[in-house]
Amino acid sequence: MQVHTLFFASYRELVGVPRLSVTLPGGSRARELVVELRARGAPFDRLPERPGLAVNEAWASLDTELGPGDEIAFIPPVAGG
Amino acid sequence: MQVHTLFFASYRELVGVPRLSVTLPGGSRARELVVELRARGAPFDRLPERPGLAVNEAWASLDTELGPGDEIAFIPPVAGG
Amino acid sequence: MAVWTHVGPEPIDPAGVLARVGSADDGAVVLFVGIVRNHAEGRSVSGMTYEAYTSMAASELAALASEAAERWQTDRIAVVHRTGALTLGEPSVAIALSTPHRAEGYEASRWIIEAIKERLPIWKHEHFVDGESRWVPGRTPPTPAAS
Amino acid sequence: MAVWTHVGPEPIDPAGVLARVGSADDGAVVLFVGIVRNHAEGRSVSGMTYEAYTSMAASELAALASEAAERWQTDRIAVVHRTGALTLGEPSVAIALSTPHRAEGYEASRWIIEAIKERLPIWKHEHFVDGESRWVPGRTPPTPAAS
Repeated sequence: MQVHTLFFASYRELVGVPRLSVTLPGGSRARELVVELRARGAPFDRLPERPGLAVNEAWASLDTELGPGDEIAFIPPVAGG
Repeated sequence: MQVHTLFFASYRELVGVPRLSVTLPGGSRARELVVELRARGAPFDRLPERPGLAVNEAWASLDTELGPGDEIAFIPPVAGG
Repeated sequence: MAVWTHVGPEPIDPAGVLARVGSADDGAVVLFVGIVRNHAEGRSVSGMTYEAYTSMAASELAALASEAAERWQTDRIAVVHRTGALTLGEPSVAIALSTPHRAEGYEASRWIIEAIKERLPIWKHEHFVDGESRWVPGRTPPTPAAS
Repeated sequence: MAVWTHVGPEPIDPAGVLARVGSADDGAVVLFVGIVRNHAEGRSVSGMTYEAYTSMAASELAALASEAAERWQTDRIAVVHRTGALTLGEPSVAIALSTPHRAEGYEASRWIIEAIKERLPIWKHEHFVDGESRWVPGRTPPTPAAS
């Protein structure tokens, strides 16, 4: 299945792109997406092992199950206000 | 000596006048003024024995010494805001 | 910039009070506005008349704003208290201030409104829809420390 | 009346946000405005760029304002968070609300600004006068409760 990743702020700067589509086995969790990306080597191995995550605009964890077409955002520490 | 009294809000309504000049012996304290007024009978005996007081626009007590021409305000419980 | 305070019968424009504060040194602005509401203790209110010992209220308000300025280290403070007959929804008091950080801004704002209620020689005459009215119960005014 | 929230690049007019709240039932209005200040940790700041995951920030802001509305029993809440490049002194966030009594107004206002800092996917890029810049250190974003 294909999912869509978004990188914001410092994570966007780390990986050099704001978004990326990734193909994962069906039934993957967010953990598999992070592992898959970090395994690609530089610059993706700069992403933390346990980044903040949102799936389809809702806060998520590494255990969150993904589905086809999901939007997964990598969320650095937030600093609104 | 002569002093000038002011009555506000419910105290003004109690005594029926907003201000009054009073003659007191030199060296009187606020306590003597209150006693003198209450001794006049109705409506001044409706004033409390220990009213809130200000002398020349500064918070005062029954012990505050008065001087000629002082302005003494009788201050009911305050409710600004 | 300097602390600004006023007591008088002119209608209060909260945006105008707000415009008196703010500085490039500050990260937070807090505005409090007290307004005449349509009910009190379950009764319908039609309006409120504020009586003041205006000259003393003005000097007390200036004094307490200066105390706040010193305590929270900001001179970006503007406070106004209205007097006279107010209708429902009209502002009776507005407090604007700006500070470097938000915690002190909320603290200072809250301190000022509480001090106003404790220390200003002002009284509220509350008018009810049923035609009755009363002096709103207040707080014992301060007395000076024994000398 | 209803809770109003917005996240976007339009300049914030605090008086306009203020005008969205207030009701004849309310005795207190509290407005908080966060502004870009000229210093941070002893360094001179020249400006701040706010990056946001705008669609999610908008829904999180709406959700937290609704939480506040329920908790403090008022739907007179207006909150806006700006995005993009801001100059010194410009508002980045404004929170206006009105409540029957002042204690709940201050409480709700403070709760909302703290929740914004904890839960909105927004990041600040701070520009210093010396030409350097950095991402302002933030807070670990929330994770959902284990299901």
